[in-house]
Formats: sequence, structure tokens, C-alpha cells
Amino acid sequence: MKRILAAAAIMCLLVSGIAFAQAVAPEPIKIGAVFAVTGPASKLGEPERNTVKMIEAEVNAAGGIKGRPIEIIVEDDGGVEANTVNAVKKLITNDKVIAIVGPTTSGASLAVKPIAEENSVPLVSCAAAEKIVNPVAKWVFKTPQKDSDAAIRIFENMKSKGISKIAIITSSDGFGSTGREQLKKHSPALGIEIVADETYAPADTDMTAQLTKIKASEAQAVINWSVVPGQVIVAKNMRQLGMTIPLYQSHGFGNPKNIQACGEAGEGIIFPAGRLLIVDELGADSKQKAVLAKYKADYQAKYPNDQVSTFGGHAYDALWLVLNAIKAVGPDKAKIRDYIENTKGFVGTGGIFNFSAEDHCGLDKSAFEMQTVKGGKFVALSSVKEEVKAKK
Amino acid sequence: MKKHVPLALFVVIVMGLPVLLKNPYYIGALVFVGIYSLITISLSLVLGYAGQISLGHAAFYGIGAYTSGLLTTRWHVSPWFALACSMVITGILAYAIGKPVLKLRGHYLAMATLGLGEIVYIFFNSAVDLTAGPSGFGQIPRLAIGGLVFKDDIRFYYLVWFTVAVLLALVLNIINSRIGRALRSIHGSETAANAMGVNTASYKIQIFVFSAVISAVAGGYYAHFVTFISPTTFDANTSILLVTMVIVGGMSNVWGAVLGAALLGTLPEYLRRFGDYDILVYGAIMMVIMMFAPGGLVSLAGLVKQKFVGNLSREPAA
Amino acid sequence: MLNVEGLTKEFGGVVAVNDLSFEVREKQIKSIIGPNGAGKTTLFNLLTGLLPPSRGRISFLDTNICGLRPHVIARMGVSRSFQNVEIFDNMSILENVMLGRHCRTSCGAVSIALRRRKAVKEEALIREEALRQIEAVGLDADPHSSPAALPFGKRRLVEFARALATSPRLLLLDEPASGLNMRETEQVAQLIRKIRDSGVTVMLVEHDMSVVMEISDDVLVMDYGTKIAEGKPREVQKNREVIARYLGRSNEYAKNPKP
Amino acid sequence: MLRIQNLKSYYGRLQALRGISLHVGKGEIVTLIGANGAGKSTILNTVAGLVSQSEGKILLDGKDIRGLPAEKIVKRGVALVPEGRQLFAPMTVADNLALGAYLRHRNGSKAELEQDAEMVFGLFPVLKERRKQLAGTLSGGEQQMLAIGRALMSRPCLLLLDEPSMGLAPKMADEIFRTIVRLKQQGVTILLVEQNARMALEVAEQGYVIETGQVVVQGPSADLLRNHDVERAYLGKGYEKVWE
Amino acid sequence: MHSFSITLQYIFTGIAVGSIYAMVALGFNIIYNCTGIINFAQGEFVMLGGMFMITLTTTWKLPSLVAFPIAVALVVLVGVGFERIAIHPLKSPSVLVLIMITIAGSILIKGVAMFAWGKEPCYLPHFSSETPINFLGATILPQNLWILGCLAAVVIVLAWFFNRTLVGKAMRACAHNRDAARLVGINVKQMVTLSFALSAAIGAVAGIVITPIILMDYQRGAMLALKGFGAAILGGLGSGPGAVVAGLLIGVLESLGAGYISSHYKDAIALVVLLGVLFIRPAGLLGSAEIQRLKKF
Repeated sequence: MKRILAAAAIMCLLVSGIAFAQAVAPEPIKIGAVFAVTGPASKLGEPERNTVKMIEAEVNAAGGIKGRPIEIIVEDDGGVEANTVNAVKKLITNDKVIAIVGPTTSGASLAVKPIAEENSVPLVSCAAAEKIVNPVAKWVFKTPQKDSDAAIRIFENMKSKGISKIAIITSSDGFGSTGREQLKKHSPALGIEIVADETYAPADTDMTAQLTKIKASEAQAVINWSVVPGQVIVAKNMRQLGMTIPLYQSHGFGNPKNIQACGEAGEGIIFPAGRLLIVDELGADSKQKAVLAKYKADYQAKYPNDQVSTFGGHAYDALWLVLNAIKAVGPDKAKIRDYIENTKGFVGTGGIFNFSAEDHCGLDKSAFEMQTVKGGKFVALSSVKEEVKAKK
Repeated sequence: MKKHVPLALFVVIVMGLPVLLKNPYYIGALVFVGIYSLITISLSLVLGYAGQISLGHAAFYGIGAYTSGLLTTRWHVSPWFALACSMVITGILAYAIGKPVLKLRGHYLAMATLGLGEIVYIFFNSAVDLTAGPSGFGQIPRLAIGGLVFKDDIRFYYLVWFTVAVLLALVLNIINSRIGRALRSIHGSETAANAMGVNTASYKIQIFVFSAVISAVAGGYYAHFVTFISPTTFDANTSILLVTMVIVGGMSNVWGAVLGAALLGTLPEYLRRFGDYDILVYGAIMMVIMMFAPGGLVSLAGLVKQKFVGNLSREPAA
Repeated sequence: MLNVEGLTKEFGGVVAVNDLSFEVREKQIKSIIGPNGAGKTTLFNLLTGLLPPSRGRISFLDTNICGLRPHVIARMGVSRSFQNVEIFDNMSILENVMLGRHCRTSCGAVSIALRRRKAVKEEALIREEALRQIEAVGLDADPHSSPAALPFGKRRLVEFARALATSPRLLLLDEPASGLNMRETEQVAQLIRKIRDSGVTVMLVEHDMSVVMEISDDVLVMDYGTKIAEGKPREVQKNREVIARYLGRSNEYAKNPKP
Repeated sequence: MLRIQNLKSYYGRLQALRGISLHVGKGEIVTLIGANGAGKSTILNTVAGLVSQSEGKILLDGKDIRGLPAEKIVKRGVALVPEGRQLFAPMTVADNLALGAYLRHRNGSKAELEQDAEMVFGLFPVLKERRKQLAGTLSGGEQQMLAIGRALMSRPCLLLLDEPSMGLAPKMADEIFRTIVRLKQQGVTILLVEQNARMALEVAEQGYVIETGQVVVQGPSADLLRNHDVERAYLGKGYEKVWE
Repeated sequence: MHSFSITLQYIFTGIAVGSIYAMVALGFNIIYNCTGIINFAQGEFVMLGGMFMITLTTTWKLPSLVAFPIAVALVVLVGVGFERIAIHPLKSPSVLVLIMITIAGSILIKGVAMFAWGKEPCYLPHFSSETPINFLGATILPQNLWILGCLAAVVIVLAWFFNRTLVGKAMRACAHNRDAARLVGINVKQMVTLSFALSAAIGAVAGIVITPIILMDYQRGAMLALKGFGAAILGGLGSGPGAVVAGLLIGVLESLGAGYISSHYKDAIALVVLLGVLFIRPAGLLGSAEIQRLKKF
């Protein structure tokens, strides 16, 4: 008897588990978003969520698209791939969204890639890994710049300084490991030799052991590829060890809080990043200046306690790509997809996007600007050089 | 044949649910519940019946997923054969691991299994050439029988829940047999079990290997269902989640394992509407269940029964 | 049938059983008595393989069982009950007793899981035998209910039935009457006799002297791990040394306390 | 001082006491004797608050203390020297004694505590020599002394002693009993559980024979010493026939 | 760099990291000794220590010396509150249920911290200068010395507390023999609350001293708890000296493993050693088999 009851209870739960649907309102144009608002990648997912909510309010305040309001349904996957799969299915089949923005992380994006394909829903990922768009999937796009371009920009800068032997140190998560992959892949072509290859766990508290090993090698520069807090700890540990060789970081370094956290150890770090951080420095001739300045101002106004970051920018670009498409061709999935694929010269926070049937990322290495930390601020590396020249 | 009633009821409902639901999202969510159920049922044998804690079952889940995924994508082995290979490999590994580890007890056993799980996770992360490292790999082929490819959620749903039903049938047979009694006696008192002629060491390892192999099947299903795997799916959090499912459901009952998987497996879906607060609600639900129903959810079913059925049956005796 | 020679068990310097030798003959009831801490339970643990002896030899049916693992010894026909009644509350009464059949059955996991005819048949036999033992010990509770709710005396009967279900040649009972009232004690004593009469050799550790003196064929008195006396109950009762150990000596000091 | 009325107590399902009534007068030594497992220790444990399930009354100076937790009962002046000593083995003799006076540390003066410790050392000079030694390393007799000493540190008005001679060499047992008598002379009321019936009855005024959780015989100890029922309780039925 | 200096550097690194593990392990042990459970919220105490300190010094602008004790006190309040709400009211719960409750507690605390401090890592300045100190070619940060100093202070205070004060002795008494403790008038439930307070305090201290080095965010506790649990087990549950030795050992092993074997597998190396020790000594380095037998699930 007890078992029968238990079995019945399971069934009830299964059935009620199904009732998590939300009421359907037919009016607005529905767009889905899946971000890791909680969990290990939440520091990325939160600005992304904030950004799309901000745009939703802005568009609706302006009367929506062709008289119809937009509704952005944000789902939190906690960075767990199984949850992402469920969330995307929910958005597609329950909410009947016409496009999806996100997910935040590469793994989650790769996990839902086949779902977008099978259901023919355009999905614009905010994650970095190139595998998301390579091989190209018909319905899947992404907005962050390519890891390979970041690696190439770093190597080019090194070559210009005559550096040929380097050490790489990466975190053992998705971001770090794709970076490591790209660094190893592109270094030979540019004549750079990796003489030390170290990793650390994302939550590690100290990397002096790895750096000591690097210090003992003949590396002329170090590239660290990770997100917080690893990138800060590496900078500080290098200073502790008295290492004077230049430290390069990945485009994940682009968060003003890192400067404060690194303190003196941050000075002189070189990294490639989008131009959001150095918007004030951009000349009026920069096509991106207006977009970046608007995004930064809007975000700061709406979320005064939060710093604007490049991650939110990826969501900004992704959502506007979709919204522009809807404005142009109406709420039709296939037409939206086609429109995005044919978008050229779209000015986003990450760069100027030129999509094509072969390229679903749309950015090239010019999207990156080599930057450095100087006087406690992010500045374009080129401007630093100019100053040096001027002094001479 | 009264004891077959719950299982029959279960099968009927599992068969009928998709007809009622039709919505691929619900079906998809239930596929994950089914995958979790496979593990929790087998884990409840280890934890609730034999009384041995394992905080490393995500490792077997992962080994199953990776073996099956790698064999099919890299060496183009047939998915079913790959699944079989993953069971064998996981079984052998579980035996090698279980032999020394199961001599430990209590918190030491918990730490040892947790540590082994971590080692496996680190291996997935670091053996980049083999496992593609932290970024994982995709394009894992789907399972197929003849021309029937389990490509949409509904087909996979039936496959997974068919497996769950078969497993339940086998496990229910086993727990109501001499072997089931032997396992429960280990939980009660190893000394007394020994004195009754139960070879406790041997049963502990057997059940550990069995549950590892079933977890590997679940892992294989996961890989062929999602078609993409990465190490984070198989980290310590997952191990802890699995144990939590078993305990919250009620660890001394296999139905509790399914109940726990169903609750905690779908909880994130319910909690979506709480937005960021989901983590708080999740923690609070867990705490309340453990504080007020330490026997798990099935013990609540027992209480209900006592209230309504128990009084009736007791009256004649009084 | 059981022959113990020079059995010694030391726990880090403390000698719990000290050079103990004795013999148990087939179909007799042999009682072990002695004050608390005399080493009686340790002796049982040694005999059943739960503890390895430090020295000495235990032979059961002319086989040396020293160093064998407990489940092997149980299979050879040595079964026991525990002082505090170790039955399993996570199983029904019937299942508890059925567990006793474990060492007399052999069906493997595969045939059980697939409900092969062999397994189904064996299970039915196990059930039959268990019900028989429950009846034999005179337990009148619903066999499908949990033993958790039973009064202590009946729990003990469940343990007896379980031990008997192993079809033992030698049954070791650790304080079978402790915690029982007079009537229950009487029942247990009769039951032990009945068990002996059915051909099972019984060894028991017991504090209730009424029981011991009434049913034993042979009594062994232990103190500090050594044998003090051995023999028929009446002889033992007369033994001055035994009386002294039990009732104690006079305290010379108490009569004329120093100032 | 202590009056127990119809006390029943349970260890889970096991009813260990089946209605015990007894009385301990101020300044008396009363002993409970009987075979192992008769329930003597349970009586002491119930009085001391270690057994949670019980019925009946335990009146200490007229107030019912049944059901109070152990730590509250100590506060009321009842100290138990448990069976098997239960010392804090990894701590020194001095620490064990200090913990004995745990409840008095807050309001008691330091000098008073030191004085009490000296009193214990006076009773058991050997403890003074070993005050820095770990309790676990003492001999059985010394441990028993320490256990009594620890209980005395709480300045009890009623001392419950559970099998103080158990496992001790005869000489040591004598020593312990000598102390019991001395404590009585100092005005401590004592309820003594002993297996060594003769020794116990020789020091006690009153005795109760306990069998299967009940009082079977009671009376002045001198009478009990001569009572064959007492022997029967130990050595079993049919005993007297053999003995005569 | 000389190979000697390199080795020395690895050892310095290991000790600096290991002292944190040791402090977390000490926190585990105190609660374990009193209750027989592993408090999985221990890592959250560490996290909260760092977070409170950040708020007090940066938002409230309190001087560090003032903020330090307040931060510790706040975490103690959280620890005591957790014990009072979730553990104190339970009647004879099983160890497994208690552990689940501490896991749930850690999720809750983590969630609240996420709302209170956001998701980004927060930053705390070093206590003193950030100029590294050079010793035989190896370097160490003044903050590392602070960490070591705090570990030493915690060890000394704990040793003093458990060996010299009556309350400390009473707590040891509870850990050793509950019934005997009650018989001398010790309120065991109060001691359990106190054990939570004490281990929350130790966690808080650990959190405060490492935050300048590692930054702090709401999810940081989990990893530290895992490593600390490993150290507590390796040292032998319940053994204070074991926790310190094992914590430092794990730190040094990780560091040497990363330096000489492979940084990809450094955590695995430490775990393999841990497992190896457990297989040979199932009760840990300094643990007692006796205690282990008594306290199982």
C-alpha cells in the first residue's frame, strides 16, 4: 500500500511538474533569453540580463515595434547545461518565442545548438567559443569577438615588440581552455614559441607555483587567459615574484573593477578588448563611439550600482541584431534568420558586424583594440605609444 | 500479485503522460528526470539499502557519458555498442575504486568518494587531447534501433522511461529477495549481518559496481540525448545533487529515489518564475524537507497512509 | 563439537579472555556465567569470528575456525543472538527471519532480478521456513509488520527465529533473558530447551541464575577472562569460589573503621 | 531526602523499571543490590536525569525532579558517579576535578574551589601526586577515586554511586569502601549500587534487593545479610535447597 | 632562479595556501567534535568573513582594526543563528539529515550573500604593504605573513581555550563523553551552539585574511570548504594538530605538484595522496580509529 501511494505521489509530481507553464498573452512579440543569472558564470549573466531588460523597457517606451510591444522572457540556467536545454525548449514550445538571445556560456550554447537547428529558431549566443559558429549552423549566431582574433592580436603586438618566446597560463574552465587552444593553434604561424604552458583551477587562490616555473623558463612574456578572480591573482603573484616581463591578458580582462583589484600590479597589463571600456578616448571618427556611449550612459543610469561591462555589451548586440531584423522583416523566424545572416555593417558594442552564410560571428580582428592599464585606467595601447613618440 | 500494482500503475502513467502533455518542453524536462531517476534508483541501493555514502557518483555518470560520446564521435562505434562498452569500462573502474574505498566508513568514505569524483572531473578537464577539455564536445550521434532514430524528445522519453521501468522491475525484484534483505541488513548492523552469514564486503562492492554501471547508462543516455557533453555536468555539485535527490525523496525506498529525482530535477523549472531568488527558495525547500520530514518525501506518504488507512486496519484489533 | 584450547584475546594490553579451554558436546546446553566484564561477550565474538583471537585454537566439528570470516563461520552452522537484540528495524519481522535463511540459499542476482523459476521457488521456500520458525518460537505478531513497534520480549523472539532460520548446529545466545519479565523469562527458558531437544547445541551467556541453573547441562564460570569453575549447575552453585565472586567478600574495614 | 515513588522507566521499547519505590534518609547510606541487569543502574541513571523516558515521582527534599535534564539535576545537588567511571580520559586529573565543579565556577570563589580540591586530595592523596597526569592513564582504582572526587567537586547533598568496586582488585575495593564510610561521616547522603552485596550491606543502613526492575526484598542491611532471598536473587532458583 | 630558490618558493606558496585550508579544517573539527557532523556551510563562514570586512571597511569606512572584530562577530551571529534555527530544534536527527541541512544552509547563505554583495568579486586592500619580501631568492607577500600569523594566533587561542579555560575544557568534555559531561552539569546543547560560534569565528578570520589576496565573491566558499574538508579528513577528523598538519601538507603538495609534475593535475595529485593515506590509515594521519568507530552515519 505504501508503495502504491509513493507511486501515486510520483505521478502527481510528474503531472504537476508539467504545470509550470505561464499564461500566454498573444499581444507582444516574444523574444527568449537564456542567461546564467546564477551559478559560476553569474557575473557574466547578470549584466546580460540587465541589458536586455533595459532594452525591452526602452523599446516599449518608444511604442514597441510597429505598434506591438516586445516581451523578453529571460530564463536563468544557472550555467547548468541540462537546465539550458530545458529552458530553450520551454522558450520555443511554451512561450513560442521567435528568436533567442544567449546563452551566456560556451558549453550551454553548444548544448542547445542542435535544438535551435531542429526547431528552426534563430539563436544569437553571447558566448565566446568559436565552435558555436564553426561549423556554421543555419540558425545559430554569436556576438562576442572570436578567441582566435584575440590571440592573433596579442601575437601581433608581441611580434612588434620582438617577443618570440612566451609562457601561457590559463584557467581550466571553458573560457581558459578555448583560449589555450587558440593560443597554441595560432602561435606557430606568427613565429611565437610557447615555452611554458600552465593551468590553474578557476577557484584557485594562488598561482605562484605556476608562475615560479614560468619565471625559471626563458619566456619573454606571459599570457593569462581567464576571467576573475584568476586574472587578478596572476597579476599580483607576478608582482610578488618580481617578474618584470610583460603580462598580456585575454579580452576577459575588460572590467574596470579589475584595475582596482590589481592595484599597482595592474599597471602595464596589455589586453585586446572591444572599445566599450575606452569609449571616452575614441575619436569622433569612430563609428562605434555613438553606440558605445549611449549603451554606457543608459546602463549606468538604469543600474547605478553596476559597472558597464563587455558581457552586457554582447547581449546588447545580440538583442539589437534580432530587433533590427524584426523591424525590417516582421516577426517571422525564417525571415529574421535570413536578415541576420545578411546583416552588414551593423555597429554594435563589440565591433562592426558583417555576417554572411559562412560567417555567423560577423566580427574580425579589427573589433579588438589593444588596450593597457595606465594610471589606474584602461587606455588604448596606441594612444600610449603616441605619447611616447610625442615625448621623444 | 499485489506487489506489481504500483509498477503497473507507474508504467501506465509513464506511457500516458506524453499523450496528455504533447509539449516537447515538458517531455524534454521529463527525459532529464528519467536520466536522474536511473542514477538515483541505483544510488538508493548503495545509500539507503546498503548504507554506504557515495559523493562521487557523478564520476560514473560522466565516465559513461564520455566513453559513449567519445567512442561514437571519434571512432564511429555504433552508439549501442558504445553504451555497452561504457558499462563495462565503468564497471571495471568502479570495482577497482570500490575495493579499497568501501573499507572506509562514514565521513571518510564520503571524502574518499568525493575525492575520486574530483579526480575524474579533473581528468575530463585536463586530458584535453582526449576529452576536448572544459569546453566539451558535441555532435554526438543519437541512438537508433534499425531505422528508428531517437531524435525527438518523445522517442527519447519512451526509451529512457522504458529503461527506468525495467530497472525498477529488476530492482524491486532484488530488494524483495535474499539479496535485498542482505543489503538492508548491512545498513542495520554490519556485525549482525555478518553473523547471519552475509558476506557484507562482497555485497557492498557488488552493489557499488551495479549502481556505477547504471549511472554509466544514464551518462550514455545524457550524451546521446543532449549530443553535447562537458565536464561541468559531472562535477561534485552533481554528485551532491544526486545524493540530495535520494535523501530528499526518502533513501530507504526506491520510489523515494524517483520522487526525489522528479522533485529536484524539475525544481529549477518551477523556480524559474522566482528569477534570482530561485537559489533561496531551493535552499529553503531543502532545509524544510530535511527538518520536518527527515525520512524524505516517501515518509510523508507513509504518514498519510497511517492517518487514513492505518486507523481502519487497526480498529478490528483494538 | 566445539573445542576451545588456550584461547586468549588481548585489547592493547588488557586481557579480556585469558588462556581459556573448554569443550561443548553435541546437543547440550552450556552456560557461561560470570560477573560483568568477565569476558563472556568477547568469547562469543571470538567464537563467531567477529574478533580475531590473539592466541589459541577454536575447532568446530573438527575444523579450525580461527581466523575465518564471520559469514563463513555462520555458513558452517554457528548462529547467535545479541545482548541488545540486533534486529533490523528497516525490515519487516518476516524479512528479518528470512534474512536468517541467507546463508542456506544461493540464488544469484541475475536469476532473482529476472524472477527465474529457481529464484521464485527458493524465495517461497525461504518464506515458508521463516514462517515456520516464527511459529516455532511462539511469536504472535503480524509477520509483515515492522519489528520496531514490538515490545522487547517479542523482539528477542524475532532474533531467535532469525538465528534458528540459519539451521544452526550451534546456537550462541547472549543474555537471552535480560530485559524480560518473569513470565517471558520462563517462556524463553522453555524455548531454549525445545531448541536443544530439536538437536541444536546451545551455548548461552546469562545473568539470570534461575534460567541458567534450570536449563543448563553444563556451566562454565568466568572472571577476568579466565575459567573459575566448570561443571554441572549444582556443582557450580556449591563452589565456594563462585559464591565468593558473586556475593562478594566481607569488607573487613567496614566493621571496624579506623578513626 | 530522596523519595522515589512507583518509578517506571524505559530504554526505547525496553521497560527497565517496573514501579520502584524507595527512600533514602538524610545522612544515610542506602544500597541497591541485585544481579546484573536487574535495573539497579537504571534507577541511578533515571534519578540523575540520563534516562529520558520515565513515569512516577522522584522527590528530592519534597520536590519532583523527574524529567529534568541531567545538568539541572546536578544543580540541585545530586551527583552520580557512573558505572565504568566515565572520566574525561584525554584530560588531566586536575581538569577532571575542575569540570566536576563546572556549575560552581561562575559564582563560587576560587579559594573555595581550591579548598574543595584539597578536600578531594585529602581523601585520595594519590590523586594529588597525579594531578597533571591524564585521567585515561590512571589505574582502575585511581580512576574510581577520581570519578568520586569529580562528583564531590559539585558539593552534592546526595551522592549516587554506581558499582564503585567493579573491576577493582580487592585491596582497592576496600579502599573505596573506606572512603564511602568516611564520606558518610562527613554528612554526605549516599545511594550505592553494588554487585558486591556483602560489602555493600556492611556499610549501608538500608538495603533494597532489585530483581527484573522491581524491589523484591527491602529492609535494614543487617537483616538482608542474613536473608536467603538475597542469595537467591544472585544465584538463582533452587539455590537455597542446595545451600542448606 | 636557482633550483633551491624555486623549491623554496613552492614551499612558501604551499604553506600560504595551506594555512587557509588548515583554518577551515579547524572549523570543521570543532563542530564535528561537538556534534559528529560535518558542517558544509563552513566555507560560507569564510566567505561571509571576507564580505563583511569589505563592507565595513569600504562602505562604512571603518578602520581595519575596528572592522575586524565586528566582521568576526557578525559571522558568529550568522553561525549561531543557523544553529539555533535549523539544528537546535531537531530531536535526535540522523547525521545524514544534519549534513543535508548544512548543505541547504550553505545554499541559503550563498543566496543571501549573492543579493547582499552582488555577483562580482569584491576587493579588499592588503593589511600592510604589498611589497614582496625576499628570502633566499624566494618571495613572500606581507599578507601571506598575516595569514600565517592568523593561523598561529588561531592555533594558540584554540589551544589556550581548550586547555586552559573551563568552558573550553567543558567543550572537550562534551566531545569526549556527552553523558559524563551532562553529569557534571554541562549543558550539551549550549556547547553545540558555542561550537558553531567558534567555528564561524575561525572561518571569518580565515576569510578576512585571505580576501586581499584572492578577492571574495559569494561562491568562493565551496572550494575552500572542499579543500578544508579534505584537510580535516587527512589529518583525522576531530584532531586539531591533524588539521593544521594536513592543511599545510595539502597546500605544499598542490604547490609542489604544480611545480614539478603538472599544473593541470595539481589538485588530483593532492587528492591521490589523500586517498593513499586513507587506504593505509583509514582514520587519517592523526585520527583515532576509536573515535571514528563511534561516530558513523
